[in-house]
Amino acid sequence: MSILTYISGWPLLAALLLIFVPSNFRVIIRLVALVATFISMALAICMFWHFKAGQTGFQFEQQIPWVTSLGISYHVGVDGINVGLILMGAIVGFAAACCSWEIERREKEFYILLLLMTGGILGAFASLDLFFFYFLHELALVPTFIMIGVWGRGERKNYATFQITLYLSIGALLALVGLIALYLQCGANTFDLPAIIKYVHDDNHPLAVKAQHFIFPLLLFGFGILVSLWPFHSWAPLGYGVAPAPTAMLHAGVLKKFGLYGLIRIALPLLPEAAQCYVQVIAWLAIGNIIYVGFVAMRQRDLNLLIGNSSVAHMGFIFLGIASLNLIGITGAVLIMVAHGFLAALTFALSGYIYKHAGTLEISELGGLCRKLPFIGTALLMAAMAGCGLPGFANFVGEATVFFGAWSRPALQTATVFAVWGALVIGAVYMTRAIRNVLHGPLPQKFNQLADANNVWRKLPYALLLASLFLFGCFPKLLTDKIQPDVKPIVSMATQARASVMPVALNTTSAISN
Amino acid sequence: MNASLMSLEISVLALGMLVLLADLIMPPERRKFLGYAAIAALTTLLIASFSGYGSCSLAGTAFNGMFVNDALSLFFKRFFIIAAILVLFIAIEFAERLAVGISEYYSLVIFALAGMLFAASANNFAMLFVAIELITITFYVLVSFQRNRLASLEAGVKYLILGALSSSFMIYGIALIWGTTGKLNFNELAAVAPQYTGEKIFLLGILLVVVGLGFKIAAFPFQIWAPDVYQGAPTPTTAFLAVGSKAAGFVLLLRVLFVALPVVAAHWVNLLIVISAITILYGNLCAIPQRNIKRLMGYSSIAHAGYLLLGVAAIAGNVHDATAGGAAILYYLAGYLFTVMASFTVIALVVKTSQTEDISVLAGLHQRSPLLAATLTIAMVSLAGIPPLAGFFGKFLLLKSVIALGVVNQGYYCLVFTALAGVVISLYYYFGVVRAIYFSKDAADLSPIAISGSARLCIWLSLAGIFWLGIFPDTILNLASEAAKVLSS
Amino acid sequence: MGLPDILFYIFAALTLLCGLLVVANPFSRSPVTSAMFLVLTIISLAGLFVLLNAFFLAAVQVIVYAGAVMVLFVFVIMLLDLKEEERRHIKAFGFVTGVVSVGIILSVFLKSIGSTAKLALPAAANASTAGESDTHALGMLLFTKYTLPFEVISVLLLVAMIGVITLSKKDLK
Amino acid sequence: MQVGLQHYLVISALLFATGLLGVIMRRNLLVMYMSLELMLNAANLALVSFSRYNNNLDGQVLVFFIITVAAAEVAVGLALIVALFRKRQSAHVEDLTSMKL
Amino acid sequence: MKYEILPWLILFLPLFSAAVIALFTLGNRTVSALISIGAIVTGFVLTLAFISGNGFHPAVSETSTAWLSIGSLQAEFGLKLDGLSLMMLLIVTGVGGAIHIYSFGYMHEDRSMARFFCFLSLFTFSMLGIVLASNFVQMFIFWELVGVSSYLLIGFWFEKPSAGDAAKKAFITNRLGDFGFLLGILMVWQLLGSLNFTALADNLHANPAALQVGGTIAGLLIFCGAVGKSAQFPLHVWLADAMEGPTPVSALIHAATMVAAGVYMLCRVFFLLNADALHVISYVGGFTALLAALIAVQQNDIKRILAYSTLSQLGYMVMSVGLAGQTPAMFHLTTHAFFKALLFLGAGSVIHGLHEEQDIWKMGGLKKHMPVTFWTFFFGTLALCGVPIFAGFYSKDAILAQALEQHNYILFGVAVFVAALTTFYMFRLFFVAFLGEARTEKAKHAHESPFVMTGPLMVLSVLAVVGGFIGITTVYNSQFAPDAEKLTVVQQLLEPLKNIVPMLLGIGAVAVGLFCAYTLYGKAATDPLPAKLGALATAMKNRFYFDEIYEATFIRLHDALAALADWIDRWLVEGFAIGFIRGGTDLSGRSLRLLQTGNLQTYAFLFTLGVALVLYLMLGK
Repeated sequence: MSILTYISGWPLLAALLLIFVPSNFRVIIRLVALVATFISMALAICMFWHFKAGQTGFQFEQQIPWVTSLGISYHVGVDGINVGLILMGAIVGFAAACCSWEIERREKEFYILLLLMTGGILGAFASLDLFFFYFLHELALVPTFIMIGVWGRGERKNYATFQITLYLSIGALLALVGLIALYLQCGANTFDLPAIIKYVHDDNHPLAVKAQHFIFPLLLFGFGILVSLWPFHSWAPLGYGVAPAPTAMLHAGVLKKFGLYGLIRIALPLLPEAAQCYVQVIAWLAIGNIIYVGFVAMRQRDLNLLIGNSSVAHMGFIFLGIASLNLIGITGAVLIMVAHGFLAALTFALSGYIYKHAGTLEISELGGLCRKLPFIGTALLMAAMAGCGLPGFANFVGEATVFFGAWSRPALQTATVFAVWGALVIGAVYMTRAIRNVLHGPLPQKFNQLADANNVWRKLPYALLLASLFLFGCFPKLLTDKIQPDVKPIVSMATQARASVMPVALNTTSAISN
Repeated sequence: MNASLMSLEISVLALGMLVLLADLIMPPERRKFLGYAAIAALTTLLIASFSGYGSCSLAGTAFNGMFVNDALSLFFKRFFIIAAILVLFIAIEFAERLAVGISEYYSLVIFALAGMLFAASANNFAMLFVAIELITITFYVLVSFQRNRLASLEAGVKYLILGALSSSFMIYGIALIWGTTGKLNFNELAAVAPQYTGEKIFLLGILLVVVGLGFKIAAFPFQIWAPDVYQGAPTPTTAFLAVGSKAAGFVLLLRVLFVALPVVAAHWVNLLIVISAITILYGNLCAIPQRNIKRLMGYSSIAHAGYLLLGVAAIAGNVHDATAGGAAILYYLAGYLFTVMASFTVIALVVKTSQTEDISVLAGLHQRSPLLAATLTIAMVSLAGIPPLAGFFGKFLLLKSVIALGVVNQGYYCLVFTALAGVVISLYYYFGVVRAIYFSKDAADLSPIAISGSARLCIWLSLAGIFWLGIFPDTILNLASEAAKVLSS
Repeated sequence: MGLPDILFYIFAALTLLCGLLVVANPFSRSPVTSAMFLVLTIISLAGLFVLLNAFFLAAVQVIVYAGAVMVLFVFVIMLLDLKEEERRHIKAFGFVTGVVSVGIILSVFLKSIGSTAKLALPAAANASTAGESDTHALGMLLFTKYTLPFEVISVLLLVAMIGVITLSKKDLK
Repeated sequence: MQVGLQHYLVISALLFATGLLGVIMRRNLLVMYMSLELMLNAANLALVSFSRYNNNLDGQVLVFFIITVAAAEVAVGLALIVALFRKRQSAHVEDLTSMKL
Repeated sequence: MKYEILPWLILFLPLFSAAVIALFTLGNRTVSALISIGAIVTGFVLTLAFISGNGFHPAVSETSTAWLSIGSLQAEFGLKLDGLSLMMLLIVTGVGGAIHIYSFGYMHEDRSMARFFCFLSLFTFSMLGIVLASNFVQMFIFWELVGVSSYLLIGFWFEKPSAGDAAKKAFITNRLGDFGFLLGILMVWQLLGSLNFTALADNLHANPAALQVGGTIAGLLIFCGAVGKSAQFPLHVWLADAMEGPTPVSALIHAATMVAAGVYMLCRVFFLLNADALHVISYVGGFTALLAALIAVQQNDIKRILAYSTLSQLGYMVMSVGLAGQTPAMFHLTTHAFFKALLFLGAGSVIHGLHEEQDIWKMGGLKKHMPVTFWTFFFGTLALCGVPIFAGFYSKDAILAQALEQHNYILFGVAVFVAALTTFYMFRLFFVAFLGEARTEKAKHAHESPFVMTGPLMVLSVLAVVGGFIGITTVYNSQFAPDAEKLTVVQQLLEPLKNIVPMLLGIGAVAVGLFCAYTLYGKAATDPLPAKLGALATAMKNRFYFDEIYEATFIRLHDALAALADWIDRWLVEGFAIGFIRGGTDLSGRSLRLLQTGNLQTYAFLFTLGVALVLYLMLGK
């Protein structure tokens, strides 16, 4: 058995186990969840440690046939692109389990769903089979809806739940159609991604350009909706605004990266001609995320909505990295995916803490919290700084790399200017405004009794996430050395001209991309 | 002539009569066991159909090609038997609410089952007619079985009149087909059909038969009866109607279109696409504001008929290889069977204690009975098509079969997107049910619900089916693909 | 035009007229009247059957339909003591659309029938001899080729019987 | 004009249409039901005439089945209508709208 | 190279100290302070050791370790060791060390002193990082870190709303500059294919045409970074507000080091700036010098006067860079670090002695209560004004000479005028605050600060006096003009005599300024200038309304865009589009449902209609 199976298997197994634990054994329930996610995290760290950068092919592979007639198999494996994501997912999973102490109603069900979500998403990232990739993502997605619906907060809970459910379902279904169409069009008669790539590239059976132009938008917008690509973003702040902290952590941090991962892993190498055509579209939609959503974030009056919008804005950088279609840009995109995972988890965890203790996230009612909550306040400050791209945190490395990548594609330079503006100025404006109004300024009387995170267990999740941000921010080589070798083939597949195979196709695409 | 091929049908008929006879000698308080006995007998038959003993699983034809045994019929026969078993479980639970004899109810279920079994094997329009009439007339009675409830009678009358109307269309269609070609046997018809494709009267005949079958599966524009009848009928009947009757309609539709008349079906791709799309939208849209849970299931069943028609449209697009589309339909039906049975079991139990069937009765269900709440949730989630449950893989297969043809005919892409829209809309009301279970604040009644053994068994079986199909689809998929090969011409 | 043809027109006219009177009797809305005209329709149909050499079916038609089924109808009408259906204000829209849709169906029927000229007469030339003693042949068919549907029909009758009994049993336990 | 298959079919179609009209126009359940019988009879007529002109008796067998099924249907249907009447004291369709929307 | 490890140690000691304080000793004020002071003082000592071992130009001028390498994006973590950086190292650790020690006294009453020293150490680390950076990415990283440390320190008293606002403003304004800086880095990277300063210079040398297209824009974009950090016009608005931070912070960051980073950076990448870019730079600098000096004339807050003075001096330096005078610029930067830190610390001592009083019109007669502060402040003032033999005299003179040498008479005139203004506002401050009679009770009861505060004052005042001729120019010349002859102390002392015109004009300006200041403020109880200058004085007092203009344009624009985006999001996307789809779906569901009337007849009719429809569509034609 591959270590990957254990990484995603433990939480799922624990979820199954919890079904049989009576709901009043609260300590045991928590313990099971914590232990399972901890093991998963430990294994993920171990996996990351043993991962050998630059090896061709996948590591820790495992393949079990599932539906032979359709060519579906359980196939897991990691390369540089998902190794960081799995590590990030496992760490965030553990942190989310730690933060779940804020849940006080129906804990058992909550923990079951949380574990399901963790296991599902880790499995989806490890999965190399298109079907399982999608299947496990959905498995993780559904608990999100339920968690938001049941344990959500605020008056707009129901509206938010339905909006997020419908939006994400539309996205997932579009992507599903795209994946099925891909499977059917490529003709390899298997859902196994390495096999498909081998069939398409090594055996030289590229997809017809017409088919690519049908499939790529499906994947782009399907996955795009899942990642809150502008203008399909409005579910995200709303959903995160009402979601319980652990759910928001896992979804915004980990699950959301699924769509981006899918674009990089599937759409770019298999649909190169279409991808090249859509470069400009993606870039400008990304600017929509960065600038437009950044502006929206400036206007938010609720801390969670602000964080939610900021998290949407960050997705823009990743899209820009993808649009740059070169080694630097895509490596940067993967870097941000990992970094933003930690960051989003951290911010939502902190806002969850504040909500729990202050009872509100209305920015106008908060203020001066740094005085009563030195630890949480400092962490929030750091998170905000990481959010506006401060060096030292992993986000900076990713964003800077993306800028370098995008800049080196001349067609994207204008977009890059906007992106830099969004990163350096707009981000700074709303983040510092939030800090000013939440942490700085005088402390309202009613918050005199606030309690800071005062023991190791309470501090652990935040410290863990911060440490991860610092680690990859200060030593980006830990990730980039792993990511790079495996981005290279993707980039070459995505950009190679295939004049010999399809002269007509080449002409049309080059005409459009010029 | 090989009558032994019909051993399954004969046994079922015998069982039906035995139940009737046993009723005469059975003291009223022990009639419950009659249900269990019938279940046991049907289970034996089911096992027999798998074991390979007996001739029911042999391929072949009997009665001058009137009756055919092949992978397709076998698949559906097993399907129908499982459905009947689960319906009987619900019926045992439901017994006290049936005004008149429960034994008659059991026997009618078994006779309806016999009709379905015949339908699965029908290879001739005469056979098709009598099988469908056997099913329909049985259902008239089953629907109106709760004589003390006006709704039940009303539903019966509606089903009666509209059913008879559709039968009239269908029989007229059969008359025209036969009158034009002189053939009633499907295979013979397939041989001569190509020379009649230009004959309007022949096409009219086929259309009228399709109308009749469309009524059975509740496809647009013949869906109008479904909500009322689903709502009014006793719950076990509704379950059987949703699964058995619909599946019987589908097996006959598949045989008529693709065994008897593939030449014609290939020309009707666009009709099938449009019907499928509108059916999906109609069912899903109407369900949105629906508050009565059984009526909701009625609308939902219309929508599912629409999804299933995706597969039909897919086969019509490529009549030479029905494997993908056919397997998808069969797989989807299998998943639908367990899901619907699970939900109706829960509905039967919940509605029993309350006067209303409004969704609000589900409020607080998770406190009254976590098992029921979880079951209904899982069923709804599966109906909505979310992994890892049966509904997901079924929809996956259906979509796949349709997308494959999009290159040939852009209409299929439109159909796919309509189906997606339908799925998304359906999430709205399926999750509405889930929300009613878990999120409602004002639960009027929080007394625990007692679950009888039969219902419990039915629930666990259905759940097992839902998960099994979702997580280990290989076995059923292979069976379904095997069965679907019959449809390729 | 020979006698059969004249008879055809008479019976056909009678069938249609009575059929129409079942549905839309301008003088009476009573179900009894409808039932009576239905009997007449069936009998005229039996006449057409005779013209088509289907003697056995003509007999069955009269005996089963006019004799049994219609008696059942009348019996029920009497049992229920149904009043005359009140004349309702026919909503113009409903009426028109109803008639139009039936008209469309009818026109499609007629058009299809009209387009089948080649099916019609060639067989008819030598058809008259075949049907002379068809009762025997019909019986043979029924019990050889069509045994299975026949048997299923018997089950259907059994089901109908059970159904009628359950639906009209006096006590509701 | 020689009376042929088409004539019979036209009569059958007209009869069918008449029946159909009855089903959608009349409000008395029993009369609706009678109209349905008209439609079935139209089908019978078509079958018999086809049988005659195709020189094939299969159609008549079918008619036989139809008559039987119709009888069974009528039996069940009437029983149902009676049961309903007992409950509701009416055989009018307008009174059967306890379930809608 | 000897002591290769030392630069690394110097760089990372403050980070280490910050981390230790943050993680372990936040509860213990004194230990935290000592750790922080220890780190920077050790850094100073190690710097001296390193220089004594290797001189100002070590054999290996660069040591680096891999940090990020993706394809053509190669950013190592490296240290650049040459005259420029080592001299800056000395300034940062030396002046910084003095300020650290001073802070120990100044912040003694503050309950968050541990946090303060943590931030200070963090700042020191960041500043050292800028100084030692060997490539653009690294410089940008520390550039940002400096920005954030400044943010933290300005907002140190975060409970004061004005402090929070000022911190925010400083951060965002800096970010505006960084926006251009980053774009400039991107452009340079694309044009020259590297990020390392040495490699860039080599590449440019090998291919001088590389910067022909886009070179000016790239240069100006990089200059944007300096505009932000060194608070040049038009991004000068943050610096005065930054005085909300504790006074040592103002001394360290907003006078001696951080704001000088822009000038340092321009000197570091001077080879990338072409003539057009330099031209723009020089005028921006000159304009800033003038503008800030004018504003300073009418400020009443002691720290704000110093802040605008800083702005003005930074304008000098930038102007000097723009006039291709790196040595004068760096020279002035160095001397300015000495005397401006001294002035700020002196001001801090005054504020401390007067219990947080900052308005000069509420002081007066401090001479007798605070003698040490008085004398040191006086030396500082003289140095700043450029009175002969004080440090400022030499560096200012060098800049004037440079302007004249470039034949840029406009800027030369501006510089002379600014020199006069400088003397005027500094002596205004000096006369009002230190001489005359005490104007308030607080001023009457002022007390001298403890030795831990006055000690650094004295050290710095010595530097302010002798800084002009102790060989600082020698070091810079060795970097920028290797051919220049090495001068002895005496030669340095007499250096200004070489260019007699600027020297005389400089001295004249000082004299005029002093004269005006004495006439107007020698005995004044209130400010007589507003009456004399009218509207101009009001405009000066209100900083020429830059804040208001920015508020009305730039900020308003952003807010309006934000409001627009929010409106679109709320009403068009969420309200209209989603609402429309939702409502449409719901409505169609509700209306379709109306077909299900429950009436059997309708059903039969609809059924028939359906059949008719299908038949018509399929066979009707």
